[in-house]
Amino acid sequence: MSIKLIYFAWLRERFGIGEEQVDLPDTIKTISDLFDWLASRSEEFETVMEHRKIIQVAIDQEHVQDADTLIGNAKEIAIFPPMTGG
Amino acid sequence: MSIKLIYFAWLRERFGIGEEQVDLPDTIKTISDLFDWLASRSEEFETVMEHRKIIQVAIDQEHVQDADTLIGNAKEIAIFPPMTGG
Amino acid sequence: MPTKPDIRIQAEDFDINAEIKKLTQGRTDVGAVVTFSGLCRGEGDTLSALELEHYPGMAEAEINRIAGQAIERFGLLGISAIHRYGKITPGENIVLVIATSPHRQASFDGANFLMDFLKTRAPFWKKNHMASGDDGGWVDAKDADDDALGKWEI
Amino acid sequence: MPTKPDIRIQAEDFDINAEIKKLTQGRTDVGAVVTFSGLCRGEGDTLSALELEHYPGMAEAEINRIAGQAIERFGLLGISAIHRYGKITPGENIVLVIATSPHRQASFDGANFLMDFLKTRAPFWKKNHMASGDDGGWVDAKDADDDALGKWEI
Repeated sequence: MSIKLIYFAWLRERFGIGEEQVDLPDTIKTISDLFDWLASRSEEFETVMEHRKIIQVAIDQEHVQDADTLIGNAKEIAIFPPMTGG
Repeated sequence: MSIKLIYFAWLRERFGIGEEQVDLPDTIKTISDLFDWLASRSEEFETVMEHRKIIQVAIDQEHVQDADTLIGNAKEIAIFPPMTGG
Repeated sequence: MPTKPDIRIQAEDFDINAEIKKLTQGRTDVGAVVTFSGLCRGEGDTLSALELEHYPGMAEAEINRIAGQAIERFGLLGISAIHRYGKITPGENIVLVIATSPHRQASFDGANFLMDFLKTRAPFWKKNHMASGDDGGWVDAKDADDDALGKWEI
Repeated sequence: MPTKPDIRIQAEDFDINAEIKKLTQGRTDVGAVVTFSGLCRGEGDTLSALELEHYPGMAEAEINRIAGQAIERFGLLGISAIHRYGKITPGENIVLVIATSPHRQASFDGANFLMDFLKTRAPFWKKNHMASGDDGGWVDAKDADDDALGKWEI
């Protein structure tokens, strides 16, 4: 499945990219699966994914709290640190 | 003792004056005494003083809550209904 | 330099941008600015104006005193209050309070506190002028406003 | 006519007087206007700028959603929010929230509620640029801000 991944703030800086279009293996069903898959891609991703407890996710611009949330037919998944607006 | 009395809002309207300089008898020691004395001056003052429970007082521009407060050497006593600013 | 409240009682309207600027310009320690402005409502077009009477001298002194308490209590960097008097028509400004602080909650609390005070403890009185020409009488003090003041435990 | 939030994410500064006017002009039912503006602090001249990054699309949608909740919950007559992005130097505005209502507490609560949300749940991130030229890193989320949101029981 082809999906757009978007990274913000220090995740963007660490990965060296703001977004990418990736082909996810069919075995990746949940956000937790996605994190494992990202960690397997490179040392940089692996290091960042050690912080997965604080990393936030939005599926198609909807904030999700649970790592077991299904990705389904999402077109866009954003991954970012805790928000610091205002 | 000569003292300035100031009236606001509907008290001013009912009394028909905004302020007056009066000579208080020496027997008038407290705010409560002053209310009694005012009530004795005319029917209009008597009617207004029936509402003395809600009437507010400031002695020399300091708000006082207790009718037993001594007037002392005050120069100015203001009498007014509950405040409705803001 | 200790913060001093800026309190004015005036017939004229006020300019919120200009008042904010007085509290923020040339400094970089202010992180939060809360303004409250109170406007005259038309009460469904039944009201033609409010007339505001005040006790000159005491009004400034009392607001100044409580604004000083707000600075202490909430750690404000600045506080201003402007209260108008005279005839004010629906849609017009009546009162402005501005509080500034490093972080947001202090400014919210400072402005809210001073407004609760102004409603019940500052020597101002409002008279209704009705669109019908009738005497609308003097505005009654609201128990809800007294209760609001109670939340600050002063 | 139901009240709709007015939400903007922009690089430019905002004009508070003009934004208040949009919510009050030509109507006489507004009795209370609360504005909150958040400014960039200099942190004792150690900071040269904040850089604000956001998630376009999601930022507007999320603020709009919560602003709608604020209207319902507090009975607001209007609500606006402007959040800037890009580089912002000490003393400059970052964010503006305005709430209007017939009586004062609703406006205070509406603006306070939306600000607590913006601090912790709107997709914005702040990076420090230091006066020394050092990389100041990304601003950490504050537990106190999460706690503040807790007071609304949402």
